[in-house]
Amino acid sequence: MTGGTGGGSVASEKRGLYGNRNVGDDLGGRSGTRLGKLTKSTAKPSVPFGGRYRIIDFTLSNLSNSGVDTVGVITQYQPLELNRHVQNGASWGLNERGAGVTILQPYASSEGEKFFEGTAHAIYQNIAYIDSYAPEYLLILSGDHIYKMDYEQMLAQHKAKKAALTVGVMPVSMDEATRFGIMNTDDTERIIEFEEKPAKPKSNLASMGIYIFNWDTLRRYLTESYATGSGLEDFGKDVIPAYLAHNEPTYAYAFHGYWKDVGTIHSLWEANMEFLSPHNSLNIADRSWRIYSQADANPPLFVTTSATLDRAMVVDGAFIAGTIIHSIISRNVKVGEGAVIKDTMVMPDAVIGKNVHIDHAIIGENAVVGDGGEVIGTENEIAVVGYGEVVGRREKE
Amino acid sequence: MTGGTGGGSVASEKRGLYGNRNVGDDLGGRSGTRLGKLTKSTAKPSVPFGGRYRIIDFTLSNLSNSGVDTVGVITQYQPLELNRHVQNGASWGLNERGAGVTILQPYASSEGEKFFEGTAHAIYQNIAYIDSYAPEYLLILSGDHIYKMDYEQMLAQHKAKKAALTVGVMPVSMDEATRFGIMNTDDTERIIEFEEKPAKPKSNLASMGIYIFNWDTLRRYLTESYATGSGLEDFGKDVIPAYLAHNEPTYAYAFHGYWKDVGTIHSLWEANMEFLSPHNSLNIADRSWRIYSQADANPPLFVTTSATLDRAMVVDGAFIAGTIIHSIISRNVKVGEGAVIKDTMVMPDAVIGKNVHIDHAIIGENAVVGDGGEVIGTENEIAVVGYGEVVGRREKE
Amino acid sequence: MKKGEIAAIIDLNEDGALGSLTAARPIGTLPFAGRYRLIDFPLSAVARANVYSVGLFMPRSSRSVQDHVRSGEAWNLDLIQGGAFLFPYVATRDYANAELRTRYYDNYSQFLRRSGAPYTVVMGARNVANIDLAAVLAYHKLGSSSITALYKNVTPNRVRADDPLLTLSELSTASAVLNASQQSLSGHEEKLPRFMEVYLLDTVYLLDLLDQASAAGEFARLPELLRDAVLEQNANAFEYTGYLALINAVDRYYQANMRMLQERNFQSLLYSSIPILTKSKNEVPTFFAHESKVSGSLLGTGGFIEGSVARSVISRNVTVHRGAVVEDSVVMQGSKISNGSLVRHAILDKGVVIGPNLVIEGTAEAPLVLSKNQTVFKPLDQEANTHA
Amino acid sequence: MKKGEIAAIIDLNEDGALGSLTAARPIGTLPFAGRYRLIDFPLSAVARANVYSVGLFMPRSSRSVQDHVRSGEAWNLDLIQGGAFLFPYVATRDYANAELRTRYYDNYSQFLRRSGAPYTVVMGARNVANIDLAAVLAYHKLGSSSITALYKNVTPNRVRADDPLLTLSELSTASAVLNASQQSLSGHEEKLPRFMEVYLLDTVYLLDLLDQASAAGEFARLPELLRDAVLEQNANAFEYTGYLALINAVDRYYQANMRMLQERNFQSLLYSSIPILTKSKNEVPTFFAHESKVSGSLLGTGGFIEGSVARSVISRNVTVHRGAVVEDSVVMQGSKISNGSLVRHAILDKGVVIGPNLVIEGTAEAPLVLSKNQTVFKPLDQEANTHA
Repeated sequence: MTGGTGGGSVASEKRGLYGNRNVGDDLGGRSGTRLGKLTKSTAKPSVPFGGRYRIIDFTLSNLSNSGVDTVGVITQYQPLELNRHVQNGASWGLNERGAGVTILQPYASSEGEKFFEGTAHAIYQNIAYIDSYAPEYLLILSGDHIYKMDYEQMLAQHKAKKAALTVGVMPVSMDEATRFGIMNTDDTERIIEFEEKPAKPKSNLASMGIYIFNWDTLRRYLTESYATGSGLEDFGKDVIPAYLAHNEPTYAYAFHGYWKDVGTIHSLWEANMEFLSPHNSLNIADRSWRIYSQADANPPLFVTTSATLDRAMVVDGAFIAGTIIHSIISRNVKVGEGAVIKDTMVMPDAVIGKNVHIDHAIIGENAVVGDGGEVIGTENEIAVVGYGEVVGRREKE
Repeated sequence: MTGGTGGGSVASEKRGLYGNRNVGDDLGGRSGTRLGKLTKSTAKPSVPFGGRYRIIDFTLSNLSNSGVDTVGVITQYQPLELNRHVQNGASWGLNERGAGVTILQPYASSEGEKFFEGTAHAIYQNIAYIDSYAPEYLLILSGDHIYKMDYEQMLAQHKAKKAALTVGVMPVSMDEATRFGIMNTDDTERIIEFEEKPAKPKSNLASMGIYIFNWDTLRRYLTESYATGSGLEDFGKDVIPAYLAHNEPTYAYAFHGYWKDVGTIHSLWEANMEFLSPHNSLNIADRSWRIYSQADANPPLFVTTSATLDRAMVVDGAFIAGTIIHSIISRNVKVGEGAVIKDTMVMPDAVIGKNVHIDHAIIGENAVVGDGGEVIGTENEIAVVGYGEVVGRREKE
Repeated sequence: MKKGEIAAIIDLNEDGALGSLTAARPIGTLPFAGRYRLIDFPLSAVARANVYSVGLFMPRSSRSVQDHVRSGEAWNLDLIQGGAFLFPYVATRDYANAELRTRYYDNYSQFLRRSGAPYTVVMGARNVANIDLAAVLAYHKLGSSSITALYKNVTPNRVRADDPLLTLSELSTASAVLNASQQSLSGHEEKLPRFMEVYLLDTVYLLDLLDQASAAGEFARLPELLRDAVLEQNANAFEYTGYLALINAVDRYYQANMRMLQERNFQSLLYSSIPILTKSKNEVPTFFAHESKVSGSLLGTGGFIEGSVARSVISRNVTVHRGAVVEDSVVMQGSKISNGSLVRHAILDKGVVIGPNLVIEGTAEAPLVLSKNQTVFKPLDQEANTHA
Repeated sequence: MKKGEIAAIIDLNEDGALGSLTAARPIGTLPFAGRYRLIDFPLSAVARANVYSVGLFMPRSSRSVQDHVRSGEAWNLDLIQGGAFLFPYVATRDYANAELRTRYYDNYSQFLRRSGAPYTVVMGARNVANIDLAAVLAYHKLGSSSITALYKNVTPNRVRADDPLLTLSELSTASAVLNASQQSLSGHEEKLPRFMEVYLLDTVYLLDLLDQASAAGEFARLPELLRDAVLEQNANAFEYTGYLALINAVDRYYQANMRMLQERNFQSLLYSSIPILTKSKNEVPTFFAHESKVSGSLLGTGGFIEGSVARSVISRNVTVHRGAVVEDSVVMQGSKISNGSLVRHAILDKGVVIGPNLVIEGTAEAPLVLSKNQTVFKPLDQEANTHA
């Protein structure tokens, strides 16, 4: 806490935490190209997942379950759907008076107009927002990972170590380590070196893009760097190296459990297929750490007499007359008679006509696959139908 | 209505209306300079008014009272305080499921990053938002006027006249007419000519910056103009002339009642002084057309034994030990013993020390006037203390 | 139609002989179609008509109503313009007391005056329908009476002795509400105007009725007052043509659920222009295992289905274990059916647990009812349950 | 302290002899300090302690509580993690019935189990205080007992015969709760530990108490159960040192309001680390006319003051006409005092209208009480009102 300057509204230490979503490649106006058509008209965190969720639900639920009550969601790429989904945070219990969720988009000031040029720059641009809560600690997160994590435990370590920065890390295999930002630590978990995608990794601790900062220190680094024209734009590329160079106490916090970056079509598909396993390691049905999502009231699932469901996850609002094999069917999806859907994730409100054949695919929201249509991918090349895209013959009106 | 494409959620014709705030000189990143220091760190619509309100409360309350339930607030200049004030619209009863208030800020898309370059351009940039409700009519408003108006009556005229565009107008004196955009109409209220600040006005019907458009038509004008590189940026400067040039049925709707543009320090002060009159023509206490504001729970007004209140408007949370003459005191303002405040508007959370003398002034939010300090203006030159500004001696801690 | 033009009174003190199903809950919170409570239907009609103020007159067992309605957010009843006002239950014996009798009427009057609405709809929850109140209001405004009563024409085989019917005149007005047994029917009617226990009234007229009742010496509940008003005033009679089910007996409740399995009824009730809104729960998707068999059924979320389900209505969080068979049944939330068991023509209330290798079977006419949280690990004494 | 670590039970069935002031409302919704209802104080303590689940056990006249609490939004009780659960009033006579008796305890138990909170605070509303439950919980965790009772040391002249006191031992534990009249006091005590009728308990312990009570043959309400528990268990005794007022008599209610006019008390109760939250109303600012005189008073919004107000607590929407004088009084919302009238040492309930040129005067010890919506246009029969 900031020595009481937070005043009467700071109830517990947790109130000083802030979740800020930093969408690496959504910032700077790039379109999250690795998810291709799926992020043409929406930001990555609002991409549907697991039949009933959007990707950001996992982060927002983690924040709520960890007791964080003040959350800023930084975004600038196609925010409409994300804003609508998040609304005032009530779906995740993040609607406390004097706290809650705030969407932070680019804005103009008397100094002019500026889009966010990177994750750290976005924080710099929102200093006034953060200062208004006078937090002692700032938690920085990505909104595009699927995992369950108690940030309170990470904060406890941060405090115990008297760290200026704690970085959440995941032990990965040494093979995979070449694809991540790798933290090399000493015996006390202190980070002594950071290597981005090292050819020969010295450690297997991959950064999860989860940071806890002492706000005073980070604030000083940001304002000083921008005042001198050498602005720290990105946390991984700029801020961590600067902290290490200045010998700020920077520690790693190791997370053990299911964690998945769903930044590509293939990883998104794979994560959905893993989710489909009735005993998935994410343990989605665990009621002590619920994953919340926006509330909506759809009719129950209707299964006709012609349907077959075999290792299928289906939610309310769906209407199934076809055959679903090892697939996820989201809300309000219609599947016609004779259709066969296999190893596929179908997003909300899609319409799958009669006798359609879909295999190894992701079907976008509001997509239409007309009667007799085919969408066939392979494990290595997942087929994708974009949002609202119409393929195959149209159904008769 | 759009012939049913709005689907199940379109209950009444009013649901097709949209209030969009277009802050003329806030757009394009300019800082609303005519309100000087008062809008350095906040957008004009969130400037406090009348002790208990912010300027945008009048527009939002009008929308709610008129039965409009879907409101987009377009902003790009210092939106933090405005966002916090508006939140999910619940304070104005604008929080219906599937409708409600959405803050529309600049965003990036796969086409790149763009700030709003004018009022009409802001609508163009938010076509996807508007289309998602499939409205038949779009109501465009400013958020910086003080008035009470039933937009439903204006819509009734718009429909009766089968207009493509209806412009709200105020009869003003011929002297004043030279300062406004003037609509010259024929016998049927049809606008035949539009003159911006004419030296020799032919009519006294001043545009209030309130428009009802048929959305289909406006959408076509906007998309075609931007497709051909001649984008219509501003409603007054570009869209109305284009409508008149193409002979679109454009009508004036005359409003009678209190209406005040509070775009300058002097007009803001003047409107507050008018509001102070116990029988102000705005009729603020009329319970059939309430002006709502954000709910907050402050202690009651505390008046000490040393206080004098003479033609004063004071609200809860204030603590008055001094003398208030013909002034408005907002929530949580402290006024010390021996202080004399006259013909002044004091904004929320300001602290006025002992033996301070204030005359003809506006004191910004969180401003501090130290013991014995003086802030003296005149009717022609209103003194202003900015947000959080500290003048005079500081109080002892 | 303006927003807030109608106020709504939903009276949850309704009669019905549903045995253990309504032992600890009113009819209004009976689960329906695997997803809803009966009260969702009037509340959705009211939300669709932009009603700001809803007075809920609570039954004796009111906790389930409060849990379900909460702030009324799901039906837009959390707006500052109005809200859901819950009026506590008043026991019948209390009406002997003149002061409490006055308070009964006063509760209604105060609520109506505060709403500021020129029209009032009075509904219950046991008539499941999808009512467009805007259409009813338009009809009411054209009619000459201050009170409009809603009915649906049904075939005589769907009318029971104590079902209320309207007595219709030539001029599409109703001169009385009488139970079928009180009417002199020829037996050759092709259709009968079954009263839906829904009224739309001018609010000032309703306030007059309440004032008169308050001044009268003896007590009459609101439904009785309104029936008398039809008799005295002749009501405008509005014919409703959508899906309707009257839930006042176990077999009717069962049949109404089964009718939802027909796509036509499902679409008519749940995909009309009036979306049926209900409180949402954060449940995980329902999982259908390898070798599960599901056919012609409705299912809620959070389920885990390894066995067979046919022609059944299954609420959320239901587990059907491997080898278990559920047919022609209604299974409420949280129930579990263990491996090898057969459930047929049965209604399983919330949280019922059926052990392995058992047969739970009723008939289509007299479905077997297992009461809330009942645990069955040996063959049932069926007699006891069919009469529950 | 974790969020949701405490569940709260606020029992609104409290006794007090406040005459007409509590004829149609429970003590919990009495207006206080021109801005609040008494229930705001426990609800604010609870909001500050991140309590998710609050059970409100309703009094007979519950409408004013429902109107005030609504969804509980003002106190963060509209979050999905919990909420405000309203439990209907059960009349004392019903406890003769074993089933209803069981339901009484079961209501508490079910609420507590669903909350999932390891600790429970039990409070009423008639003790006005500003309690930091986080400090109480920390103290409770250090103590050896499963139950902690809160008290404040007060001077003996502020204790009345039926005020509850704790019997304290040397070890800062309480061995009993007894009314002052039941204690053998020497008369020379400098201070007495007045019990605040607030308990913090381990939830499992409270559930045990409820189970035992449910099994017992005779009925005891929750407050009695807890008093007995202190006797049996010895409670940890937590000393509260902030502002405290016990509102159980008209003169105490009056004095508690008057004490709010002292800046020290005002700051202590309303500007401490626990903000007092209440439902907000959209009122216009209060207007003070030319030649109005206001001194040493509290005022709500929406008022219109032309006359004189001194040493008084004035709620919202009050009109004091030209030449009218209000002194040493409590005036509730919507009241009007006409020109030339004097109101002194009086309590005007909501909506009281005083005609012109009248004198309405009580004494500091026995303030005159005018009941809700009372209209006075001729000199009062004062006898009738002072004993109201």
